[in-house]
Amino acid sequence: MTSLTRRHFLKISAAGTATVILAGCDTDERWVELEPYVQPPLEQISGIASWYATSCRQCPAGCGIIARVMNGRAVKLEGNPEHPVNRGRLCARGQSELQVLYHPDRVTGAVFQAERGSREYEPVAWNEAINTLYERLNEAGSRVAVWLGSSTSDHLYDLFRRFTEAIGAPAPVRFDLYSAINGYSALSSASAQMLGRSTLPAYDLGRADMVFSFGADFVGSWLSTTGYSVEYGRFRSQPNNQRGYLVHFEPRMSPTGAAADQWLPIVPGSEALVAQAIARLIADGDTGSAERIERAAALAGEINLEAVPGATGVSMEQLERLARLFARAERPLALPGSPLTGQPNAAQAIAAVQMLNVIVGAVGQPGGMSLSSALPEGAPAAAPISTFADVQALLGRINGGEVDVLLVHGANPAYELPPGAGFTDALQNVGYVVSFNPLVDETAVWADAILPDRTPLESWGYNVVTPTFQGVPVISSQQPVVTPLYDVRPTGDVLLTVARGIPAAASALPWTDEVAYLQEVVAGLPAGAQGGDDAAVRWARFLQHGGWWTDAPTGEEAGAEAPEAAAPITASAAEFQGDAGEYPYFLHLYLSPLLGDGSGAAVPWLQGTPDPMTTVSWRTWVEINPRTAEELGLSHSDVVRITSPHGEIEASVYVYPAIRPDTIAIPFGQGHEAFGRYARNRGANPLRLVGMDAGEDAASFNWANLRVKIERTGSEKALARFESTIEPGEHAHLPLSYGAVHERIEEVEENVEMEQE
Amino acid sequence: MAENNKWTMIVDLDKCTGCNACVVACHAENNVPIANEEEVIKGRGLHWIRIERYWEGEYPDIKARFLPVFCQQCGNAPCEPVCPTYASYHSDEEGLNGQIYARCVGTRYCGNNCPYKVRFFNWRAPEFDEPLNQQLNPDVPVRGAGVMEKCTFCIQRIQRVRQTPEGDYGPMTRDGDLQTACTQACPSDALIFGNLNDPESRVSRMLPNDRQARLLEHLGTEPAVYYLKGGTTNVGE
Amino acid sequence: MAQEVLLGLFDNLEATTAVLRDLERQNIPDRNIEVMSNVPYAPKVLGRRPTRQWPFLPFVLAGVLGGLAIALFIVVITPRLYPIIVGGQPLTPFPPSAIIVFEFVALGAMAGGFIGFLLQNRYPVLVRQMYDPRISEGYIGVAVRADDQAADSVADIFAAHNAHDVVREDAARYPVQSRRFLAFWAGLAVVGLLALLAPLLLTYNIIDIPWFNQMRESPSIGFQEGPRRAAPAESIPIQGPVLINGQPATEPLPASEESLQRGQLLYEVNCAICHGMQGNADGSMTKYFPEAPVLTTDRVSGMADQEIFMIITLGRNRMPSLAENLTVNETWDVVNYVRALREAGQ
Amino acid sequence: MLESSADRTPYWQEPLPEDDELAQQVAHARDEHLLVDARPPAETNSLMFRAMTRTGPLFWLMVLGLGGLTFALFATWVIQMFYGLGITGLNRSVMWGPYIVNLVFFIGIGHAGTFISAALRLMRMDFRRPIARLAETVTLFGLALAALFPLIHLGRVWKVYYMFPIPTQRELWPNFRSPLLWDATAITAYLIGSTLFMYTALIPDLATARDHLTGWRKRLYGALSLGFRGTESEWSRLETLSNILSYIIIPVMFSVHTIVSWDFAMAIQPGWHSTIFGPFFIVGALFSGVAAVIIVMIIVRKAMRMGYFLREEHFNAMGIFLLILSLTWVYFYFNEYIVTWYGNLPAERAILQMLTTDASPLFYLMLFCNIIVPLGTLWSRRVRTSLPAMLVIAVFVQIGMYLERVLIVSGFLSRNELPFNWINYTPNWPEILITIGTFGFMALLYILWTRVVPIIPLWEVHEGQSRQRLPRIGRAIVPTRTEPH
Repeated sequence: MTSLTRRHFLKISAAGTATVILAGCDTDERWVELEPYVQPPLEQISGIASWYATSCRQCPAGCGIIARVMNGRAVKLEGNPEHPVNRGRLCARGQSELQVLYHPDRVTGAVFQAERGSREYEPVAWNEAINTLYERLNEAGSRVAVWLGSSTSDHLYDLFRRFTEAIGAPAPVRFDLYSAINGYSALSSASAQMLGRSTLPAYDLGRADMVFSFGADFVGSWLSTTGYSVEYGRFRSQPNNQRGYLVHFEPRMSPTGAAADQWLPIVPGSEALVAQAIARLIADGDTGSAERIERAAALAGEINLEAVPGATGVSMEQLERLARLFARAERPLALPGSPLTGQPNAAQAIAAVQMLNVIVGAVGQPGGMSLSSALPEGAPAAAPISTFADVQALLGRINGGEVDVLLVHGANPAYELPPGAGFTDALQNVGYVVSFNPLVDETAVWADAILPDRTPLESWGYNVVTPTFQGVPVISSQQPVVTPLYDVRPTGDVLLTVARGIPAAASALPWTDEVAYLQEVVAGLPAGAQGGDDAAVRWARFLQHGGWWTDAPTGEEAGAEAPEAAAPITASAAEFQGDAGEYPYFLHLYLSPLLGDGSGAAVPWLQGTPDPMTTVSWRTWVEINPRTAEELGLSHSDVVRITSPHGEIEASVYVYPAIRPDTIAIPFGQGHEAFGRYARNRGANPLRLVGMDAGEDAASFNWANLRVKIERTGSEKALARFESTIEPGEHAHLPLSYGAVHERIEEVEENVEMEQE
Repeated sequence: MAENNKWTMIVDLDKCTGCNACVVACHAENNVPIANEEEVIKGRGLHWIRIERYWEGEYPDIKARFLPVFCQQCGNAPCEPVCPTYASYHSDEEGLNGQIYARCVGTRYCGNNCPYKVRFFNWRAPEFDEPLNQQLNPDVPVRGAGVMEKCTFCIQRIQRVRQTPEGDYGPMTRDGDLQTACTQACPSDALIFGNLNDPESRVSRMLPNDRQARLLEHLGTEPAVYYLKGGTTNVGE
Repeated sequence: MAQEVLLGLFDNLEATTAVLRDLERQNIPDRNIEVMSNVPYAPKVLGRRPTRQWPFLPFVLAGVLGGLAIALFIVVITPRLYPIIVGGQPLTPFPPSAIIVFEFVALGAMAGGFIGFLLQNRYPVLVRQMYDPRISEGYIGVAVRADDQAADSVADIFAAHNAHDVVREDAARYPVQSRRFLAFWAGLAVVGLLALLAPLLLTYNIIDIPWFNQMRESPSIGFQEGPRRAAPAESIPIQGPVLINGQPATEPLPASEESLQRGQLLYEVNCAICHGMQGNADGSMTKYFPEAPVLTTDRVSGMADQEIFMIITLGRNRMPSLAENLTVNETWDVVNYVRALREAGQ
Repeated sequence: MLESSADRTPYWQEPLPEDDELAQQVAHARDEHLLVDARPPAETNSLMFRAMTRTGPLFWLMVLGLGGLTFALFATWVIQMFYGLGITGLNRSVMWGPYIVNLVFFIGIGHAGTFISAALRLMRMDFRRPIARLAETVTLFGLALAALFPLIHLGRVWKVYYMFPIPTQRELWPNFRSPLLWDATAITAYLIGSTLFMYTALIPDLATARDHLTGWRKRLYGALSLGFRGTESEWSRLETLSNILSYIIIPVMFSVHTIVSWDFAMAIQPGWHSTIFGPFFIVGALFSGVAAVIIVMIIVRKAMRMGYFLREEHFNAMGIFLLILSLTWVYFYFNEYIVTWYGNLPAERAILQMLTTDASPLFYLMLFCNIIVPLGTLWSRRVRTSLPAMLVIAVFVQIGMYLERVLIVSGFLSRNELPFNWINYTPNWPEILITIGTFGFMALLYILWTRVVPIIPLWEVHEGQSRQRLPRIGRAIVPTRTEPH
């Protein structure tokens, strides 16, 4: 206590007053054991927080976060206000990265598993673990495969790529369910075809005034959710009291559908048809500028308009109205959502939607569509997401016995691949499987060794952001905000250590540790918004500001010279798997806005937070239209068996009024067999219904064109619904009238009609 | 900072996407425990801020309405006078409904009397599996079993700013410097927080607003939370 | 003259009234005669004058006033001891106060009446009384206190009216109930008061009973609790400069007017004691630390800001570290002020 | 000197008229009316004291069983304190459940006691004489057990002294603007008042017991009777005090249940916020209270062989009382219902809807118990004087009134202004155990009490008997009351 100076003491009491006031007057309520500090570490004063900028790794979007650190413990994450992606905001998943850090089931050191799948882990010293890995890699030569996730830090991808290159193995596969469902590779290859560069398209939503979203749940789970939600906020309050108009096409109402001014429940798989019909109608009509009509005429392929209403569920009047709205709007924008990318004709379907952007001249314009900004010379490139073809190739190598050592980081293929992939069986052909995941996930269960990486908040790294926003290229920096909780080694350091002993790799990976590598990368960056002349200052500012970006758009994205597209684009409705007679319902799968692809399921905050639309937490549910439920005699909590041509799952029914009667919807996220106490044995993984079929370009597997049947199992399992479970009946009332919104649609229609007259 | 603040929240329903970022931010900031599945099924879900989802209309002309509800910090709070131990009281200085956990004996009268149902009772002692407890915000006490709790407009942040000597951080009293956890997180900027007594603040500039409404205004509770109903689109003009 | 007490038991009312009439004729004072019965008989029925009673009114009134006092204390005084406005209500609103006043007044009146009853009857009776259990079987007892002579005639009267039984004893065996009952009630009141005060030992935490109070064992880790975790090595927080390899990450705070004012204040508190108010090393401690340098020299002005920052933060030679006393921004304020000292000196 | 033969004998030895027909009428009147059927006090006293001191194996078996229920009550409470209220079925909308229902219910049955005792006393209704103490006992234990429930209900009962106006180091007094503290004040006043009222009337009987019993009982009653001898001044003071207490305790009684109803009516919960709640609750309380007294009368008469004291005339009178209260209750309930229905406010509409859908079994059972059963049967004197029938009816009324409180407390709370938060409530085992345990505890206290205290006020019966005469009016013998003062 002697070390407490008066001043220090005053500070402590000042800081503590907030607590004291809340804790009230009862002395016995709160007492603390004071810990005297003779020499407090710099930046650590009791009661005063330190703030560290880093980047979020809960999804690949690369938002900037600021961690509030108290006495060396991270206690709160907030958005980085300077960061061009999330601009100070942070989604639920990002917030809960804290619980990843403090997860009670983390692997606290290197472990070996004598018998795969036994879940009996033997702690080993790191030296031994690294030595074993070294020996295995040394023996394997080029018979090595690396599997990374989309959220794996880009620097790790770079290091692994250098490593595989050096030893002559194929480049790492970077593939997980999140990137698969969001269609990263499909969208990237569409960009490559259309605009010449393989990267994610970027949409300037905030400045668009008429947005047609073809299943893009951009406020729920699409690409860069927080970034697009910020954009959505701007979209709703544009300068001069302008307010954008959003039309959402999706068989099941997602949060974006709920936010939309108009939600159109189209037949699953018919997004491309709708897009094409709109293009055709623009071409045939007389609304919009002459250029638009001209471009539409050039691009819109032949389509039998008569058949469209039947195939899509959108009436001809509605289609005509939509075409008018889109053609007439000043800055219209069309978004190709994730369901398009899970269809066999993904490339066509995406092209059909992007065609609308080309027609209205939105490419490269404010409020339009462009490519993610490329980084200038000298900067690292965004790590590419593998296509499903790459995955299949890797599976082929594994099954062919061509892989002796498999390294898995940030991905969970045992959970995230359709069962048809037979991943766990295939592992029998691999001599040595290493998982670097901090939690024991399904893949780690089948690993020989777990060399846990640090959790994101303890780690170094960077992330080249895609998609970008407003044309600003961004590299998010990642730095530890706390000292590691356990004796866990950064995978980058492990790799560098191992590589030092492997002759082929030693020269390719000369850095002493990953920080040295990162510093070198940062030193090579051109001047950004953060300034700083010498390397050390620039490095410091890179960390301090949360990354590197430019002040203004670089113009590196696809410019105004939009392709005067050559051939007309035609697309048809998606072919569905499963016979309509045997499997009467369409299956609509979607990423849970909270749990994502399942990587968020380990965390109680996300498990316990209600889903926005259903308010269900903690379990998987099956959304069924009330009419369908009535026909099938189903009600809330009835457990049903969903069977597709590829498999079956069981889950409880949620009677969901905003879904097509011929469609049922299931969220991804649950159904883990491992992954910590909060995720394990909870709900079902709808991936079991999905097969290994892939479309023409095999960018992703086909998950959005399934038919299923529903059977009642007879049992009941109540869902944890936060909403009232009481049927509101005829006396339901809204506590607040949303009058103004009611009038919106009519008003828009009136405006359009007036113009026509 | 002026005496007698009037902290106010504006919820722009036109922008709310129901994403729940505010909910998790609040859990993190205020040490709100997570109710497990059984508890939620029993109707004991616990979130200081919750997104109520209402359906309007029928398929296919159906609308989902999101309504973020949290303590409305009533000017005439029904919860206050019914508390026998002054655990819920009114702070004139900040214009807030205070809840002093240590005074609470758990009569739950305030919870009954709250028309917004934003008061939550700790049915059990909260559990944080170690080391999840290391995340807990030391500025906020963890409520024990038998105690009522509710949204405080992040009073700890207000207190911290008020009690920070100017020399340390500089006077952080400009509008926007002080944010509740939920407003800070809200990606679509649907939540706006500020001092209505500060004419320069964003909330003052946004109010009055022709879209404004207050929840259950007919009860005369004088809430400090203003909801902005949906806007109108003038595209195509 | 020895006093005697006689008790005659009669089985009917008529005999009793006759006895009473005869006793009256014998000039036995009314106050020396007591009639005991198992059911209430009004004095009129017995042909006697109503006994003088202490009236109940003063007791009830005292009870009312006592209750009122407690009620007013509760509704007027206690809210003002710790004034808290709730629900926009005044500190002493009328309707709730009326309820409390009513209840306490009613309670006071009832308690007052009951205490009046006890005191008037001089309960509890702590002395021997002339009584016979047969009275509660329906016999009417007439007890008379008289001297020897009168006692004989009383006995005769009893006999004349066919007393069922007569008990005659020396009055000394039946002392009059004096004020012993008051002592009893006073003692009881003291015990009661002590019992009421005993909880104060608990409410003032003089006796602290350990109770499973979950709020005390908070799972959170307070500002100064638990082992402090070191700051992550090499990471750079956003709120201030951190020394990496001896080099600050960012530039110091600009030497604004505000910064200099803060710096001056901090300097005078933390530095001037050795380095002097003007940086001339003439502070009051210089006799113990003669080596304290003058801060306006070229040597100091030639130092980088960062170096001064480091000296303040880490200490040098016999100068202690001030890391504990100054935050990062405050240190920069002092650095700015130290720079300004030289300019001021010139 | 007026000499009348009648006055030469004690009142219990009134000679029979010589006329046979009149003698028969007298015999008949004695059969019917307790107060003209005077017997020597020694005989009636020993009737009472024998019943008090007789404790057969059945009695001890009952004590054991009821003791088990009492143990369940307290054990559950301790478990609940330890694990928190989470073990109950309460939820975030229905924060008050059976504990508050029990509070209202037990306070409710505590109302008849004083009403019968005090109000009927002031109105000089003679049929109250043997019933008064039975009813007061119901009041006393009903209130005492009701006072237990705010404690059981508390989230942190170990901090209950925060609610008491005692100085603490917190330097904070409780908030008397809270209806809960009006409640506490009123219950305290009523409990103390009832205790004093009961004790006052008990003193002469304790003195009688002191005279007739031996051993520890003699010492106990000797101390408790404070030295009462039955002198005329003692009697007249007792009379005065009883009158004072009666006059004061009646408004206190009304205030208590009104304030209990205000716990609800002061809240802006839809369905609760009603001005009629005060009288509505009082009528409900009297209704269930009278039913409770009837149950107790029947059991005491049966178990303690009190047929001499508790006669058909008493059951008849209580039956009429119950009938009137049932009618009044119906009136109030309809009043409450139609105003809500006509008002048609969204939240209140939801409550009415709840009554006819989710809660319809309880709702219809309540209407059956509270309206159909009493109104359909009690108009008949044969039913009113039939003990089994009265027992069944009284039990039905109790069930009905309990359900009424269940619907008002946890039923109404399940609907509120924001439909997102409508949550139905189902009790879990702790509430059920505690409720059953409390009924057991009540019964235990009651049967032990009947063995300690003369449960029939002997002196009041004797007093009534000493003042009843059977004069002849025309050819009929008509019991008449004399009123000396």
